[in-house]
Amino acid sequence: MTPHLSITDQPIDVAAALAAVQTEAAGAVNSFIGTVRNQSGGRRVRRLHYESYDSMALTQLGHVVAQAYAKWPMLEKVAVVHRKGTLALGDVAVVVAVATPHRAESFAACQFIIDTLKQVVTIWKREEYEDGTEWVAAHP
Amino acid sequence: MTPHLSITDQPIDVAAALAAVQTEAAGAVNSFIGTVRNQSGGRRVRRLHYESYDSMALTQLGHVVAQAYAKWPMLEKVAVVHRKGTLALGDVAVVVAVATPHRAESFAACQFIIDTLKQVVTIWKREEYEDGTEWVAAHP
Amino acid sequence: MALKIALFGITRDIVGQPTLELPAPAPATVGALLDHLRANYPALGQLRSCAVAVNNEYAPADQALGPNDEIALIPPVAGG
Amino acid sequence: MALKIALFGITRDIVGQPTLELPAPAPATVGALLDHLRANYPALGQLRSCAVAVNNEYAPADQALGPNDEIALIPPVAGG
Repeated sequence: MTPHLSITDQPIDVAAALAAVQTEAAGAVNSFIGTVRNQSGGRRVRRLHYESYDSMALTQLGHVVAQAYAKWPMLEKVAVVHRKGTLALGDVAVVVAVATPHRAESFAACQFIIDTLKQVVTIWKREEYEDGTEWVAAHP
Repeated sequence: MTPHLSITDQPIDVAAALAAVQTEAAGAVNSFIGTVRNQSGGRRVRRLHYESYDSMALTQLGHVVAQAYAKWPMLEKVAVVHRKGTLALGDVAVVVAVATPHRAESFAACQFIIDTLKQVVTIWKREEYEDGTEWVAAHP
Repeated sequence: MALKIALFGITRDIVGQPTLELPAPAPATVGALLDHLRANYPALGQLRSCAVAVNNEYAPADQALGPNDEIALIPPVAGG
Repeated sequence: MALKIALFGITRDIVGQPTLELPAPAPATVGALLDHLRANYPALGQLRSCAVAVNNEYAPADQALGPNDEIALIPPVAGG
């Protein structure tokens, strides 16, 4: 099944991402929603900026989802939507949704996708605090 | 935080359950949605009937969520909504949503709640096939 | 001492009614109640499990039963 | 052979521009390119990691670079 993958500078429609994976063939839908927290490493966050190298991000996301289909052949449908640009506190930054016939695999596949996305997908996060900004994870 | 727990004979509003757990303090929301599959054990399912012993179901659900808060003290918010009555193929039967500051715990807590719910919450499922009905899991 | 027992799911189908009233002298414990019901409704013995709930909690076999308790038979649950 | 390198995130801040053009003779491999850039922009060496992507794929150090390749520096990603 063609996965629903996108990177957008518009607010993410979570309901649409969930609807994209629902099917009568799969009774289990697991989803992960990442939202902007008001703090990071003890510092108050004011807002976030995500930058994306879109073409590579979508290529790598495709690889991640292909790996998930290989690991969980029962996987029915996958949707991944990542936001870019400037986000306010509470805004949805990413949604991963997967549908499988049985529930344990829905959790495992969804967790694999978000964990691997964070390792390989070319999106960068700059946090803005009261007193400056920082590229997250850039330095050891 | 008071969890949002309910058993309803009306269609489940998934967006409302997700919104109930979102908070600027928790960046990770994991949700599990169980929907009605078109087959079960190789038999074609036409529809489902859920029966609930509501007062006990809510008592037991409260215990399950309390256990989750004890196991994951970082758990911010929880919502569980279970449908009862007659459901068509594709209808949402249950939604579990949890919010935590970090993502691994959101997966673990959500999975614990749905797994434990299925063991102790007093809801019964009768599947309707082309040629009869059966109470699910009643017999060995 | 009389008991009133709520029946759900397949136990209601087996007994053929949504509640069961046992006139005094009724079984005094959860275990005795289950023995009594299984003797009268052998199909209950074929279930994967059959628990007794007292006041919305799962009750152990030695728990005493009183006329004011809300008692229910709990066949295998299948929510989710 | 000239190369054009796209810069993202902190690498763009370090270099001070969104793309970098290296005139011929440019480094012939991914590893040589990284050595060249780290020598010219020492702050790149302080990053947790700095990969090179060629045509949207992570590229190993011995991969050859050509003028038609889409090349990018990839500092530590932080999506999600």
